[in-house]
Amino acid sequence: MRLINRNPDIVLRTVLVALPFALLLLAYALGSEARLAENPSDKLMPSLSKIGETAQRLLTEPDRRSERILFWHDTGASLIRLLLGVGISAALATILGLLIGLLPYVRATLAGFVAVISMIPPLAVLPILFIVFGLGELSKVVLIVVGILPFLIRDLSARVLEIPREMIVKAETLGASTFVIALRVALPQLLPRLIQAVRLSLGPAWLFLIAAEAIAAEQGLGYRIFLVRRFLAMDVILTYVIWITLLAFLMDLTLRKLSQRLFPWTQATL
Amino acid sequence: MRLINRNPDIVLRTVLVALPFALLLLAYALGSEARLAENPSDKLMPSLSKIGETAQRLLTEPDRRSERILFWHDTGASLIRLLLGVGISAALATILGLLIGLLPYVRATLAGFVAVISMIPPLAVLPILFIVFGLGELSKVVLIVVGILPFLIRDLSARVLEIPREMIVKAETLGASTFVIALRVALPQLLPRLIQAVRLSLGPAWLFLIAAEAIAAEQGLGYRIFLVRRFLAMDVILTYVIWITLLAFLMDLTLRKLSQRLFPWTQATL
Amino acid sequence: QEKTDFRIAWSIYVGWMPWGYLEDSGIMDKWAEKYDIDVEIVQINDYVESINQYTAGAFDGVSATNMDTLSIPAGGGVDTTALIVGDFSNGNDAVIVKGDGDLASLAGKPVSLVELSVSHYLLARGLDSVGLKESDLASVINTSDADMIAAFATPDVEAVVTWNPLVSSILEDPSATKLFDSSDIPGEIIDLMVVNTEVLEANPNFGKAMAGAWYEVMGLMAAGDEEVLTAMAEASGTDLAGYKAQLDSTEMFYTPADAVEFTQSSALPDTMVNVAEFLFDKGILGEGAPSADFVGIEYPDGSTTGDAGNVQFRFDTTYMQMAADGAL
Amino acid sequence: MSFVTAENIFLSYGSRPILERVNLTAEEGEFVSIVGASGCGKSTFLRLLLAQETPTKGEIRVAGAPPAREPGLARGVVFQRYSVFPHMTVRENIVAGESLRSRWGRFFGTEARAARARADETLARIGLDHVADQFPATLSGGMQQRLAIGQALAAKPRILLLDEPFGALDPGTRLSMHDFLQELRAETGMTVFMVTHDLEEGFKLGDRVLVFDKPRWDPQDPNLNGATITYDFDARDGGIPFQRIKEDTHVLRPT
Amino acid sequence: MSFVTAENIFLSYGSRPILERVNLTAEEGEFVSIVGASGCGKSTFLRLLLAQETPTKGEIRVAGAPPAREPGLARGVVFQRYSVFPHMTVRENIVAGESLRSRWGRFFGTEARAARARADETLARIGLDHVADQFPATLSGGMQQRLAIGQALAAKPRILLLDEPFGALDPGTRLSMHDFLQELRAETGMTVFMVTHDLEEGFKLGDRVLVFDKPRWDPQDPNLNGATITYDFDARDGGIPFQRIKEDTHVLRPT
Ligand SMILES: Nc1ncnc2c1ncn2[C@@H]1O[C@H](COP(=O)(O)OP(=O)(O)OP(=O)(O)O)[C@@H](O)[C@H]1O
Ligand SMILES: Nc1ncnc2c1ncn2[C@@H]1O[C@H](COP(=O)(O)OP(=O)(O)OP(=O)(O)O)[C@@H](O)[C@H]1O
Ligand SMILES: [Mg+2]
Ligand SMILES: [Mg+2]
Repeated sequence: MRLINRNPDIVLRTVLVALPFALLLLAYALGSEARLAENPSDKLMPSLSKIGETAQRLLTEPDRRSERILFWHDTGASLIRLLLGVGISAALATILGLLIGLLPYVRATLAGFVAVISMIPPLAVLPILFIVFGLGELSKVVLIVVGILPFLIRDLSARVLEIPREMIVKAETLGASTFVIALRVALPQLLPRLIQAVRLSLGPAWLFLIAAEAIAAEQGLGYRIFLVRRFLAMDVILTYVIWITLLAFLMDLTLRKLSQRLFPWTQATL
Repeated sequence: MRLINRNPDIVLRTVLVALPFALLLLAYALGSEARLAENPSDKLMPSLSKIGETAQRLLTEPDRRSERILFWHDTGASLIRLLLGVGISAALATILGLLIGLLPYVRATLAGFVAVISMIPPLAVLPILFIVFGLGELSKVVLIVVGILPFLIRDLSARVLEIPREMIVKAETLGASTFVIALRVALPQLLPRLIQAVRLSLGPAWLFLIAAEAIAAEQGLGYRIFLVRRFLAMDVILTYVIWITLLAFLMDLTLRKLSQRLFPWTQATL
Repeated sequence: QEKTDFRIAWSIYVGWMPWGYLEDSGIMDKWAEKYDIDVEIVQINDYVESINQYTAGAFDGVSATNMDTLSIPAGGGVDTTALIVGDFSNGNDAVIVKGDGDLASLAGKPVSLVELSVSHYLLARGLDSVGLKESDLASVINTSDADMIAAFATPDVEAVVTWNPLVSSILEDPSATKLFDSSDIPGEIIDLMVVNTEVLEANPNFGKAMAGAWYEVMGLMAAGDEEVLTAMAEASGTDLAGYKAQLDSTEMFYTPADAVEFTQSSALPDTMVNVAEFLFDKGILGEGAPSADFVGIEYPDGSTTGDAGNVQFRFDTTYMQMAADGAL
Repeated sequence: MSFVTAENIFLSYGSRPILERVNLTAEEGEFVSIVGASGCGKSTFLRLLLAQETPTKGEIRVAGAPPAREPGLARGVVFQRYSVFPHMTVRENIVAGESLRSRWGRFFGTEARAARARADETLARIGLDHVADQFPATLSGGMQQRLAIGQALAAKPRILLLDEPFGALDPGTRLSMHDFLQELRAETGMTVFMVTHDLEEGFKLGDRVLVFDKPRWDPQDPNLNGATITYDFDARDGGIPFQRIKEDTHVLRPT
Repeated sequence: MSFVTAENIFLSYGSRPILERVNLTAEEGEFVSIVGASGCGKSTFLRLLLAQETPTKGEIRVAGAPPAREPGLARGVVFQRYSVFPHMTVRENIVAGESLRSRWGRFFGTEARAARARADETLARIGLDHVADQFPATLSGGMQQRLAIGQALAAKPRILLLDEPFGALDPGTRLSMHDFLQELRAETGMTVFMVTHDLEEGFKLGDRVLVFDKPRWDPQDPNLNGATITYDFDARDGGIPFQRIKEDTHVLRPT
């Protein structure tokens, strides 16, 4: 039988799903052990149990100076920035996507501009962003917006353009104005795609958040990672990285489920 | 007539396309003038003529120490890294995308793993990458690969899964083995999508390249930007930023044209 | 174990520019050849990353300050020796505010700096001197050195602590006032070339070649060789005048004898104890550290501070002495 | 003066002529079937009637009014696909037929309740009352097209344009849609233009059958000439011309 | 012993039965049409014949061989859509019929030239020689289906399975495809199973017409029972049963 037609049964499937994770853990454990055997106070690859201890400590013990549990404070600060940045981008992209996709005038004006702007590497223009938006919370949110908005606009306006012309014409024959077409025909069909696009841009959004927090911040997950890099506390860094990965994964999952729940008229995509 | 049905004529269209660029330039020129009026030695927003002079100097005058024109050397170094990183990612993603999309065993093993891995923010594990891959050219290429490979794999494997089952069955009835199906049926249909996906990941690829060059490099566009960022030499930074934007835009355009040329059997997408 | 190929890392800073010149000019190769070894000098843009790489074993030596050597490699169990004591900061690091004021006026203000760096230490010492504590500040904002100048230009930032060449750039702004700098705590922020103790013990030739090459360039600099100084200035992104200005606030040990004398002075142990306490207070020595004395530091005369059973940081004048004696 | 008049219509895409010298008049209440070879411009002609496109030359007037410049309430349309809104339930789709013309595109309060009640009546009449709360994606093709027609009629257009409305349906469903359409027509007396691939269907439903074809045919370059109305049959004579067309035109010859 | 035998086939998706107790024997060279209401399991049965799926119970054997476990060279197939490779030219598509079974999926050197020559012959026979270098996307629906059949035949399968191969074509093209298929059949004498929506087509082309329907019908939950073969007509008697089916089964009643 061809490999293409061979399906693992449910038990084997479970094993296979776990396999790469297990291998990764094993590889890490071995590497860590080898390094620790050479230098017991090596900080680069702490043992798994050490990471576990550190994680427990970070999650439960308050900081000596501030008497707060920094882990949760960092998480809170980062999540607020991330959600603000992504939320603002999504809202702007929806409006601009609709305008660009529906109105030939706006399309002529902005489509090319957005295409060029989307090529500017945001990290390179950071100083300008700082000057314009200051170093506070605003600039971190703005960096996320600058980072993901062009992609979102391009994706969403392409989707609006993909709405079958027939459907728009149908709405016109029912007397819909441009505004009603945007609001009642295009927007509802854009929303599932918006969630898709937001899912795709969550990765970059985290990236820009971490970059912004690395540059100027008092708290946040990215801040902590770059701060403890100064004394190579890999146990802390790895705890934070695993936590960020988990958060990102959960957000992705939530958005997927949300899309299935909110838009029963569309099929879920992978 | 509804706004939705109103199309600008060719002259107006040209004006509209240029409008946002002109406005941006104007806004910059005004801002720069205002700042320079206040402090003539302000470095943050150099005048357009100053940027022009700097650009000319950078593009033509050789460095005194090395007697090379650094601009072109930086460009060369960065482009090689970028192309290597993107090329390796594309090749790996094609192979893995085919395997995951076609073979249920590989799909069970890797699909979930890649989904989780793709959530790890590469900037956070930057120190680990540098330790494992050293600080040479390799690590810069690896950072690009780590940054864009998961997205490419997920996108391409989803595309392979989208190939109509009928077509695979048809190939089977013509006696094709799994290998031949991958090589002659799935791969050619994947390639146009590969170009699409590479276009989408060029932005992140530049980002990771600049981030990597900022930390350890002796030449490269990102290196230069971060070197002069300490002195806030915005005239140099802006020249480099415009150049990077132009390069990215040209690459995007080339890939789009290439796709149209190479795959006449598929329609070009936006 | 003996070997012939060595790699050291350095990053751009006034007192370390000679390392780049050593590589470019071929002086390092000349001395390495003399001792039948090969030394590669690699520039790393990110200072912290260069120390991390050294700590992880990618390099045999790295340019670092006394404080960072104690916290990263020594704290991480990599036995490290200060092979060359190059200079100490004598004004290169500074606390700067917008507008007028003095150290006491920092109370209630946010301060931007690279957290846990020598800037942080300088600030702590400065606040100490006027009886303030860090908790009296509104906040300490970790700000990347690459963006410090841009940060100072934004309205939210009221005070920064940073180092040269950023200090001179920021002071060009007429509204900037320097409140405190490293010349107020001379000899406490020391720039070193540190190397792996095991490697050095197994390969004395490595130490000899490094010291020989370094002091050859020191000689050129002391003599005011404009060509050498210009090369260094341009490599650091400034011009001759700018570089000279930075050198003015740096106490370079041009002669090995000066360096040996400084290293052997009784002030050094006091400084290191101060630094260790600062690091412990900030939690940098790691949660494995029960006290500020967790890591032992050995001085040229064999005395130690900290835990004598866990010596990970050694000041060793052997090779500088050889240079002073002309024995290389 | 006729209800619909098309005078000497020309239409080209770029330099390629699609329609040439099309003249047509139709009375109010007529059912006009349009047949013709694939790609000859039937849908294009319908788009012109709809005012979705403007002819390169010539004018189309309805009830003597100046030519419309874009689709509007006067003309309803049902395409082969994409004729209902996938994100609205069946009932909402019918309500949309009335509500999209309002300022916000939806009704509120009592108006909404009244519209829903009217929609439920319509649904009962088109046999979709049992699926009123489902989304179109869960409906069969025939049900979707019934819904599309119901929605178009809810807007009470004076002209209804159908572009192969039953092309995607299986023969059984198609037959019952014929019955449905004939009932509706008898009820409302609307003017209908229907493009179809199926000659039989065209003759069965239409009062007239127009045949689009290229009057001149260049074997070297078949794209050189546009199409026009080559035959205009009275379809109320029992379908006799059906035979003649088969013999006379290219229509049924496969390409 | 018959050429194709299906013995007491059951198939369920999850707990939902689709096919029940299907028994069938067919002789080599027979042309079997399969009709039935939409969704009753005709395509599913074809997938079983193709060995793309395995029955929950029962066995399908061809020429007495053990049941196949996956699609292979013995059975060719043409679907309604996606039956040609969009990335190969028309000629390459025909060559693929022979070459995909080879190690690299393509021929080299003289073998390639010979295969191309054979493909050109095939193309001439199916009337596609003038578009040999075009891509399928530029072909009309009828041409694509001709190509799909030509490609399937190039692999010389013993059984040809057709799933509504002409469903998407207009009536004219459909008629000429009937002629084409009948010619080919006379030439090759293959065993053919064809699923169709069009009873007339089934009776015109088939030697036998199988009707799939649910033998028991639960009005509360129509999904409770699976379908099976309820009628098996000899279609060579001039189409007389056509009338009877119309009266007796659900087949033509629109849902
Ligand atoms: N927007 C367009 N730009 C250029 N050519 C077009 C456009 N729309 C249609 N055409 C061409 O105009 C011709 C007529 O198209 P039209 O859709 O009206 O044909 P039709 O008679 O409806 O065919 P069918 O029976 O296949 O629906 C076709 O050859 C088509 O290729
Ligand atoms: N992979 C599957 N999983 C679950 N149910 C399926 C699957 N494939 C088909 N079905 C269901 O099985 C039933 C039979 O489907 P099948 O495609 O065989 O019908 P059909 O007779 O070919 O219909 P049509 O005439 O519309 O093509 C349908 O109700 C369908 O919903
Ligand atoms: Mg049409
Ligand atoms: Mg089917």
